Amino acid sequence: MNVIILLAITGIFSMFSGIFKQKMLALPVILLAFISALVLLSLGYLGDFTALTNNMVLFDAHAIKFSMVIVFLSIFVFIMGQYYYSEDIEHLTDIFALFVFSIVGGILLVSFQNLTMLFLGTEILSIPLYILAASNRRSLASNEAGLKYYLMGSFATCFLLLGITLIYGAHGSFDLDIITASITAKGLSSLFITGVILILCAFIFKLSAVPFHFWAPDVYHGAPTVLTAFVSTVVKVAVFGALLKFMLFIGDHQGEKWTILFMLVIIATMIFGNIVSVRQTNFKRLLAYSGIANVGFVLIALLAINDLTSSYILYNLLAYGIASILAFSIYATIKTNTGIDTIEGLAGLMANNKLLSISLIFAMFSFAGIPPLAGFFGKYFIIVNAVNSGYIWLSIIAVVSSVIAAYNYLRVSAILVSHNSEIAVIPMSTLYRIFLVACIICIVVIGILPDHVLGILG
Amino acid sequence: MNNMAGLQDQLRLVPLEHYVFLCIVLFCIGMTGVLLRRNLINVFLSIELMLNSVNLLAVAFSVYHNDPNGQAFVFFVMVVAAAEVAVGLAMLVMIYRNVRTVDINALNQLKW
Amino acid sequence: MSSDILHNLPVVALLLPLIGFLGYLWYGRWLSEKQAGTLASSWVVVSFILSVVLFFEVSTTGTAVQIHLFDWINTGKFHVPFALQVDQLSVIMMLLITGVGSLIHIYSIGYMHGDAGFNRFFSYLNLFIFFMLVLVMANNYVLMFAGWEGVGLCSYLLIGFWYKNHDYNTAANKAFIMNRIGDLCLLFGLFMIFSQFGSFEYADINLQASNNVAINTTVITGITLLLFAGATGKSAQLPLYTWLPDAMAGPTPVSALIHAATMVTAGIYLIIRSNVLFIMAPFTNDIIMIVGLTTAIFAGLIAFKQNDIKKVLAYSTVSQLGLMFFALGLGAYGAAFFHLLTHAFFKALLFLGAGSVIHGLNGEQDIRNMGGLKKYMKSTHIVFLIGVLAIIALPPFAGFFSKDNILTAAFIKSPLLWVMALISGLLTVFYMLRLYFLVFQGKERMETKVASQIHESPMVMLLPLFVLAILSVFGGLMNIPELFHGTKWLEHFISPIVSMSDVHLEHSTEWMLLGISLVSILAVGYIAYHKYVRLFMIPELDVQTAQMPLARLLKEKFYVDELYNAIIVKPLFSISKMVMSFFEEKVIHQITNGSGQLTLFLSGAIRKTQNGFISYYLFAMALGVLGILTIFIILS
Amino acid sequence: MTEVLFYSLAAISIISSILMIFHKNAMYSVLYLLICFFSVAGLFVMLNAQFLAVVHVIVYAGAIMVLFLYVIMFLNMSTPITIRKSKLVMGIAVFTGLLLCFVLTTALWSTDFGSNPAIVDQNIGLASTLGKVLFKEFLIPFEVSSVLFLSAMVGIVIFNKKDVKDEIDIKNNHG
Amino acid sequence: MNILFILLIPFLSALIILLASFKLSQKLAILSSAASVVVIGFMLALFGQNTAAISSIDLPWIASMGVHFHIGADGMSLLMILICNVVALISMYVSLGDQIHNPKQYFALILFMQTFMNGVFVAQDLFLYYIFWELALIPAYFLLLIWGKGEKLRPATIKFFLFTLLGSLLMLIAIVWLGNAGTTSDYSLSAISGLTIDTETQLMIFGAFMVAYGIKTPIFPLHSWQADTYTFAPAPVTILLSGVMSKMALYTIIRFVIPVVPEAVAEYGIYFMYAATFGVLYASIIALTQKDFKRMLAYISMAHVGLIFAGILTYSQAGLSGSMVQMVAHAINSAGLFFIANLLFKIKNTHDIQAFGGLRQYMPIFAGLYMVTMFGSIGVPITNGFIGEFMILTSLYQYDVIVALLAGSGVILGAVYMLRSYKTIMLGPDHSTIQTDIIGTDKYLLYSIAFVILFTGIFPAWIGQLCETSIQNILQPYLQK
Repeated sequence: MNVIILLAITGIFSMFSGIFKQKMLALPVILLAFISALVLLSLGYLGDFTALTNNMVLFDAHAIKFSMVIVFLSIFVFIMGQYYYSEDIEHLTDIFALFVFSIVGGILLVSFQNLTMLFLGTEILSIPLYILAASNRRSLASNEAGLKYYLMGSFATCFLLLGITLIYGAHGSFDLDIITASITAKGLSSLFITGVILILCAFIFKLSAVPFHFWAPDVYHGAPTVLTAFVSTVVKVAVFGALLKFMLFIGDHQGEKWTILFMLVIIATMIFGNIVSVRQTNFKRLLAYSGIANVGFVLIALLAINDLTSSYILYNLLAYGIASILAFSIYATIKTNTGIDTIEGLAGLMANNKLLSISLIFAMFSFAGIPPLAGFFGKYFIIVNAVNSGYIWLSIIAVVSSVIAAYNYLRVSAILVSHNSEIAVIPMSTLYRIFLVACIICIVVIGILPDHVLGILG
Repeated sequence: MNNMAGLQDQLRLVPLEHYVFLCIVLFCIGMTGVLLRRNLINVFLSIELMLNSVNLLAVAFSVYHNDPNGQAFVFFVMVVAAAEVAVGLAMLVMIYRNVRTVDINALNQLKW
Repeated sequence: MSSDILHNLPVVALLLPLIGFLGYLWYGRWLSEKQAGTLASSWVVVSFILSVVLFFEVSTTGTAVQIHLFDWINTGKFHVPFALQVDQLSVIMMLLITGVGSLIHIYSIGYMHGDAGFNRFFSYLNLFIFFMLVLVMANNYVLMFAGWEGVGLCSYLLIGFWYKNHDYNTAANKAFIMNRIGDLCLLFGLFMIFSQFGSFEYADINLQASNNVAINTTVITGITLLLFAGATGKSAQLPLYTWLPDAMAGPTPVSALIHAATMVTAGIYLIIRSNVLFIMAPFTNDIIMIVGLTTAIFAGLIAFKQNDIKKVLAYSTVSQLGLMFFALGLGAYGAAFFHLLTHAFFKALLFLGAGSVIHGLNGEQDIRNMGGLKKYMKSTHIVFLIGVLAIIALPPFAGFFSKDNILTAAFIKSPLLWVMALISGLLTVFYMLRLYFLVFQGKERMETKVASQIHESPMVMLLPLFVLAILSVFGGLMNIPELFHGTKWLEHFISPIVSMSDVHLEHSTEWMLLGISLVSILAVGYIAYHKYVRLFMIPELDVQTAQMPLARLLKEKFYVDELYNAIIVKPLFSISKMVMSFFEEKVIHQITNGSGQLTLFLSGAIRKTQNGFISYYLFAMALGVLGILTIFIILS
Repeated sequence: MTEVLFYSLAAISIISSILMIFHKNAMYSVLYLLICFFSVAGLFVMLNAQFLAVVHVIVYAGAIMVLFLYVIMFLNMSTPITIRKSKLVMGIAVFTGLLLCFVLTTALWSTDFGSNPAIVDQNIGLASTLGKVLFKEFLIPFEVSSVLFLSAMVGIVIFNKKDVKDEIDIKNNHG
Repeated sequence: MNILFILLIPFLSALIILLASFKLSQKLAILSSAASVVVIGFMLALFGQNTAAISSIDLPWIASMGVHFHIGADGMSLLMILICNVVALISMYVSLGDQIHNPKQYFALILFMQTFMNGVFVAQDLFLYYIFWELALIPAYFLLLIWGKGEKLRPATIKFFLFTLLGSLLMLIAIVWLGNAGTTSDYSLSAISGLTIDTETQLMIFGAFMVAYGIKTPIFPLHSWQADTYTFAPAPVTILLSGVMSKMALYTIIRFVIPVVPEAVAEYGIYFMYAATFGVLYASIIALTQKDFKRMLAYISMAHVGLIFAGILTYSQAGLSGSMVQMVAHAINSAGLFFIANLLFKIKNTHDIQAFGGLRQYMPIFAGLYMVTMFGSIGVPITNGFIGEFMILTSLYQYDVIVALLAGSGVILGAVYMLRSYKTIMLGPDHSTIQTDIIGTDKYLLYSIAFVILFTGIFPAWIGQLCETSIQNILQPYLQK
């Protein structure tokens, strides 16, 4: 709880630092706040707010783990953002503030214990994102991204609300515990089921899984790259946290049909994401689609929920997150310096920009799931879970689709080293070099020591 | 005041289903509006209508459950609605500045 | 003689030629012709002497010498020793190989004089001797097969010795590949043997075969057929004989050594070696007999119309080998072996004589451009004549006895076969005399300028000729039948390996048969004499005969090569092209690349759904919700 | 009498909303929506949620609708703009709406909503009760929603605050 | 002597090379791979005296998954490692000859590849094995991409990678299943071979493995990546690919598949034997009319490994040890042949067979050594090609005659295409441009290859001895069942 307060205050501070022309302060303070939040979370100093919360939010282990990953990834995003936004941009601090608010929303989301908080958390998470997506005012792409995100987001919100209300109608409360109790008392009603379905639809939308994926590629493509990185990593963690919690909540009452729904969604998502990206020429869009595909992969973990599921999901999201933040930041660097945004344009990057290319190759191979990089284990644990739960065919489909995915990443890595053309040296600040190296180290270390990471996460 | 009470006593008779299905109808009308208008303003309006129907549903449920939480929830729905609308309209104005139209399909350069 | 020396002797005898070869690899480039020739020959001569010693050893003790060098393969039941075995059969083969071999080495010193690859030639010859010895000295089939393929390899090297000539290289390839076909059959024969007897060693197999009565005859038949098929490859029988005439591309000594005396007889050796199995397979014997006889007559007919002196000899070799197989088929192993030896003598003699002629005429090989050579090269003429008389089986030359043996065996089987065999013999008579007359008798047909340079070959070449001539004259003494109060020494000698046939004819019948055959031989001889000496008929002149279809057919060797080309070689390559262009490209690659293209296509199709219109997206979303709800209503 | 009241209000709301979504002039749509809201407020009253009804009228009719009107004026779209979809698309849209309506109805048809409660607590709709609830149970959401507003505000600022570049643009535009 | 050396030497030297100077890289590379050859030779010596001499390592890695970093070696592994390092050394020497850009990265990648392939041969834990298996692919991928030649290089490389990846991932599923089939998840070979699996599951697992290895080897229908890859790759890499990488698959069939799913192998192996041996015939027929020498060699290699593949599946003493012998032979022969292809390429700057002719005139040594290698590859007795082929064919014949016939067809056709190409390239009237024989490194390398070919042809028994116990252990469970 005090993490939320801390972060909220940090956001406000960042706004005021903008107002009082102290932009320099914003980022260090925010990073400091994040680190201290991490410390608080990891040490469990969360304060005792039970008197106030009356079971609105609950900071159990689940919430803490997800919050930790959220904050951890946010640190990377902010460092990347520092490099992405030039100092003199208007509203820099406001943008940072919005990011922070959105993170607050995320943490609320993963710690929700009451459908009201689910709703509010979703909104607090999303509304800043709508704004940030459109925050690049003069670029039509950004406007379009913002509009699409906003419209479809609020459209989805309507369904979410309807769902929540129906559940409320069924059991006369928003509190998960009470609802569970009354379910055991009264049993399931079609009101409840319909409500759950609508809420799941909203979740699927937020996760940009088929059939509610349409916004994702366009928004990812149009929005400022930092936001894209943020949406495809941090937000996903938050939403998965909430979804997992929700599934646990309805878990006892889920039968065949949930599984069938999820399987359909999973297969459709993986195949869509991977196949469509085969023809993709724009690098950023490619990453967007790969994000969609990865969501499909992670959803597999929800088919067989056990006490390890959350750590597997987190591991995958962490691995995927770092790799994709790395990839997005590299994309942004190349785009801002040379204006290249196509895959073919990357030809011959290796010639003069060794570090960039090597880190990109690491990211790509992590995506492609090449052992022993993080991405491999991210996929591996989920496959193990699925196979142990008897979803052999699903895992075979997953494997085949990930071969298709591998094609895309190999395409990129193959183009990097081609001799035909060259890209001039791209200037990079020391901070950024450190950032790249740090990302590579994370990818490798998380991969080589999966046990320790799981230990932290589970 | 007592006639008010009497009014209430009679009003109680309307069964809940009516409210539920009315809300569903309103919700669907709103959705239809979202689907069939290209004018951004109308789309916003339709979304407002959907939210409203949900509000009505929540209130109805809260009354029939004798539970104030539902009505409290409606407050938050309003809050969110207000915030969303504010953001949305601001975005609309900005976009209108750039493209001089409120057609939602005016912006479709991001595709495939 | 103490046994340890005895143990080393065969090894030394085996290794000497190999040392010669390796030595060449080492110092060959710095040796003069004389040194190289003498060295190479001396290796073989020495090992010949050792073989003689061994021969006496074996003949005195009468037991085979077994030497186990090391384990070649040894895993589980699969055990193949690298072991030598010198018994009566192999020791005589050794004598033949090293003896004739050394003669031909010496001869080659003169013949190859001045050739660019002189040293290389001798190294190959040495290597050949080595492998031939491995072939005959092996105590198990696998090692024998090693020698078997080794000699094939050497023949490949020697046929293609003048590697700048494309046709020669083609001939070499042809020889190797056709041998390989036979070898594959032989291999499968070995597999059958192994799965039947669980061993590759002659001793075990013979033991089991002779003891174990309950051996499935079909298996034995299969084994023997496969072995025989292998033999047809190596010994140039139908249908795999066509490489041998082409193999004449090699230098003449090679033809003499490999393609007349030794290598081509490996097939006969193989069958004699595994006679225990063959005796149990009557069906196979009939097959062998038929194939042998057919080959004998077939090749004889072809030889009728050949005008290349070496080709004629080559076909006569094929025909003689056919005769030997015929004998094998009859079960007259002794006779076959006997003919093998005598044939080695006189055929080597004939080839070397031909070589001397070619040498004298500076490489001329077409008999139509020869004639009347008897007054130019007297000694060559004499020895060649001896060879001819030997091969046409005129008493008392070597060929007479060996052929007589075979004919007798044939008559015992059935008179018809005797007649056929006799016919093939008469064919031999005709074409050999034709050859002889056209080359040595009559008047010269070569250009005067060539004629002016005709010279008798040097002594180093003539000496081996004389030796071989003597052998061809007296070689028959090895195995004189009772008819002439002889004791079939040879057959007795090898009787530990090959059981003697105890069937006999009355002497009167034998005399009668002899008479008939002699008379017919003389008659045919006279026809040839009349045709080529009295009338001076020269192949190029008798145009009208060349126009006769039969004659043409013979001249073109029954079009067998063309046939093989048409039904095997060409189809194979067109199939290969077809497989590559159709199956590999269109099917395999299409399936794999096709999956990729399919993905691309799908990608192109599906990404069209992402068409950028918000209203469309909203639609899609609403429909999604609708769909999911419907699914649930249907499910519940 | 109750039914009459209910059905009339329901009818008004439905009709007005239908008109709202079909009317080509945004201004009129706003006004129709306003009517719809009022009728919904009436329904609130019938449900004895007077306070909520009042808030509803104030917030929606008072604030949001005015905001809409303001924007419409600001972009002077009072004149009818004819950006409409093809008949086909409209047909599909309406069909989809009906379909969803049908599906939801069928989904909820089977449920029994139970008989109406014996006695309706008169007070739950009252400001006092709601106030208590809001500031006790719903304290955290209440506080947190401030963050929501904050970010919305920031967003509006980011979108529409004139900055240096705008000035330059304006200069360029005016010559 | 610890088996870990065999991984550490190349790996560390690769790192050193990356840091070292441009000049040193070549020397260092040669030095290190020579060192590893020496080390493995030493290990073999020790092993010969005392089979327990090679100590293994077993560290827990992913405890929650029961994955161990468990490496060890028996005779078979040592033999494979020997092949791997010798071939690596050869490919290093070959690379010395031609001018290579970015030698540092190049040699480092080759050393990494060597490391990981060694890892495959020593891994005793299925998961660890999988990691090495995948890792070995990465350096190959970049070596191909960066140093390969050919207009369709990039698609071919990606195809190669994806193809292999598909197989590996299917294999991964099987491995995961196996790893968790027991009560506790444990990937160690001993635990997995202890499992009792019902036949249907065995079939599925077997299928997954076979697809993976069929692609990697490759056998008949799964070979479409091979020809292009071998053709476009630089010669040293082709040597590694055909010499070692295909052996990785073959080795693991013996090491992992047969002990784990014996019934499936015994019951369904025949189908894959048909595929493999048909591949022998198929590849030989295609090789007959190949214009491009390197491509022809690729198909020849396919024919040979197909034979080995079938030999392994016979599941018999003779078949397995014959396959081991043949693996050694094929590694050396194909290395030699591709090296020869490289030398030829340096002469005329093309792989087109028709472009050559009459080289023998001025290059007798080259011609002679080429001939030895050629006869080795077509399996003439007393060359190394014969023994393995003979043993495999024998066991194939005892297993199934048709398979044996299909495989035997290679014996004839092999002679045909090899002799034809030799004739075209080496013999005939001389119209070669260069007048000097091969010299220096090339000559001695080719000499030593020829020597090895003849030596292992005459004294092959030690290979069988080396693997005997390992093979016994592998066959034991089946013989019991």
